[in-house]
Amino acid sequence: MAVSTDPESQVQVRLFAGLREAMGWSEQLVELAPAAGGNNTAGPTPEQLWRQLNLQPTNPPAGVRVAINQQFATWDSSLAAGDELAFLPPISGG
Amino acid sequence: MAVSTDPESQVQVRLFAGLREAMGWSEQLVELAPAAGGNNTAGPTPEQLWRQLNLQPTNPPAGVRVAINQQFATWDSSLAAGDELAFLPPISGG
Amino acid sequence: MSWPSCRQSVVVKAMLAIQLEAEQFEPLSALAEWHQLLAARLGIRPAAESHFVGRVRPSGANDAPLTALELEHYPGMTEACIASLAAAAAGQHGATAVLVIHRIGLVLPGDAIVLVAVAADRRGPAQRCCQELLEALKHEAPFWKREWSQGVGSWITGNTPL
Amino acid sequence: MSWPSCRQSVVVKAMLAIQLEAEQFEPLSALAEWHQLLAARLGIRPAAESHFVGRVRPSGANDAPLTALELEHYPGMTEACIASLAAAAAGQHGATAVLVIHRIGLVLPGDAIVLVAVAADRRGPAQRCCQELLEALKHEAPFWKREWSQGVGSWITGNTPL
Repeated sequence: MAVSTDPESQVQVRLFAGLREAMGWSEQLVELAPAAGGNNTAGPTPEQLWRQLNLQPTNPPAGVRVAINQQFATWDSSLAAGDELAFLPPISGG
Repeated sequence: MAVSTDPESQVQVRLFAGLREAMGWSEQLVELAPAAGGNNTAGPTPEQLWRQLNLQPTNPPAGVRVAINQQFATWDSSLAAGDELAFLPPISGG
Repeated sequence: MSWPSCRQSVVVKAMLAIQLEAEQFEPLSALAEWHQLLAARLGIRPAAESHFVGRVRPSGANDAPLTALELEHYPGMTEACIASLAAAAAGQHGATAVLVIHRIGLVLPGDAIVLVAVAADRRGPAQRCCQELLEALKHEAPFWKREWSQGVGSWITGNTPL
Repeated sequence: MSWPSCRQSVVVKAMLAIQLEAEQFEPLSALAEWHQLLAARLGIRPAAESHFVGRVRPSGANDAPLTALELEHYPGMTEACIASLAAAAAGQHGATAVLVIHRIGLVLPGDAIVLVAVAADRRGPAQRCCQELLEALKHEAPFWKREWSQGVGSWITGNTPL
């Protein structure tokens, strides 16, 4: 159970498929740390959250993609409070 | 009505589609002329029969193809008695 | 011309079903029958299936409303030619099964003229075989189309662009 | 990667029908329903239709008999993504209508996983749109396959070759 005081200061993180199973969780609310130096405009990136959540391996594999609010995004996008961030292992549809 | 004494010395000629309609006939039995000089091995070619039958235009158009015994053939193939020769206007199947 | 010419094929490994149809046919019913045939012969259905259905357009070359499209063919040669084109395409792409149904006679606007279906173990071969066989039929099988419009029939001397 | 990424499309002119299906579906019945929809909305059926059906193979990556294929997806994103890929493909090729049905959950060997159908005014656009949309779905829509075989589940991290 995440200790949450203000859902507006959080990012919802979702994992899928093999990544979900390897980490043992599928959703997590992550509190955004107040930005260093009071610069509040740029939130953390998916890459930073990957490390902060201790996802494995430490360097995100090339095949893993990220989606922010259910749209594909880049690893260096800036996350904002209330965003939904998903780490997507290699896709195999169709 | 073709005057035929020996069906084994004839070629059955068939026309299709626009060519059939332009010429006003669909099938005709053509008597093979005895080869000049007694050389009996090489029969007439589709091109020679096209002219002999007075098909129009005098030079067979590029899009028209020939079939001998229901297989595509070339204009300079040698016809033998008993063959079925077809002149095929441009194909439009499918 | 890059399409293979009709010729006798030497080895046929794929299941071929070829049909000239003088009456209106429903492509989905034809596919259902074909599926039953595949299930009976192969047990399990192949992983990939590609279909193409061609229908008569509502208007002709001159944009006038079309009454009907008439399909003339060369009986005997047409069937042999389709079978040989289907065998060649199936062999080239390693397809498992091929179905071709082609209308002859008068075909009304909206009605199906041609159905090509290919089953294969992978999507690429199924799609490529279906596509190439359709082109081969259009260029190599002895069919001739006549458009009937306002009581006048006009022979078509080519195919619509790909 | 040459497939367009999922994105919000600005203008959608083609008729799009997208469905995630949690239960076994019969592709020919789905096509029949789609035909009724097309007939109701368009009046006459488009001149060209291209379909693709993908089914679960009887054995998995290690050649062991497959019990089932499990399809996980990202609810919400998957539907939006398919709709956006379908709109992009239809727009690019000028297709009249697109149908996509994709299974989720447990799918048995021989059962259909995916159906893509494209109606267009000409055969080339119908075929190309169907083919490219299938590839886009395979590479860009958030689906994950897990093969179940002999009680063990293995996530698949790629697609079979084209």
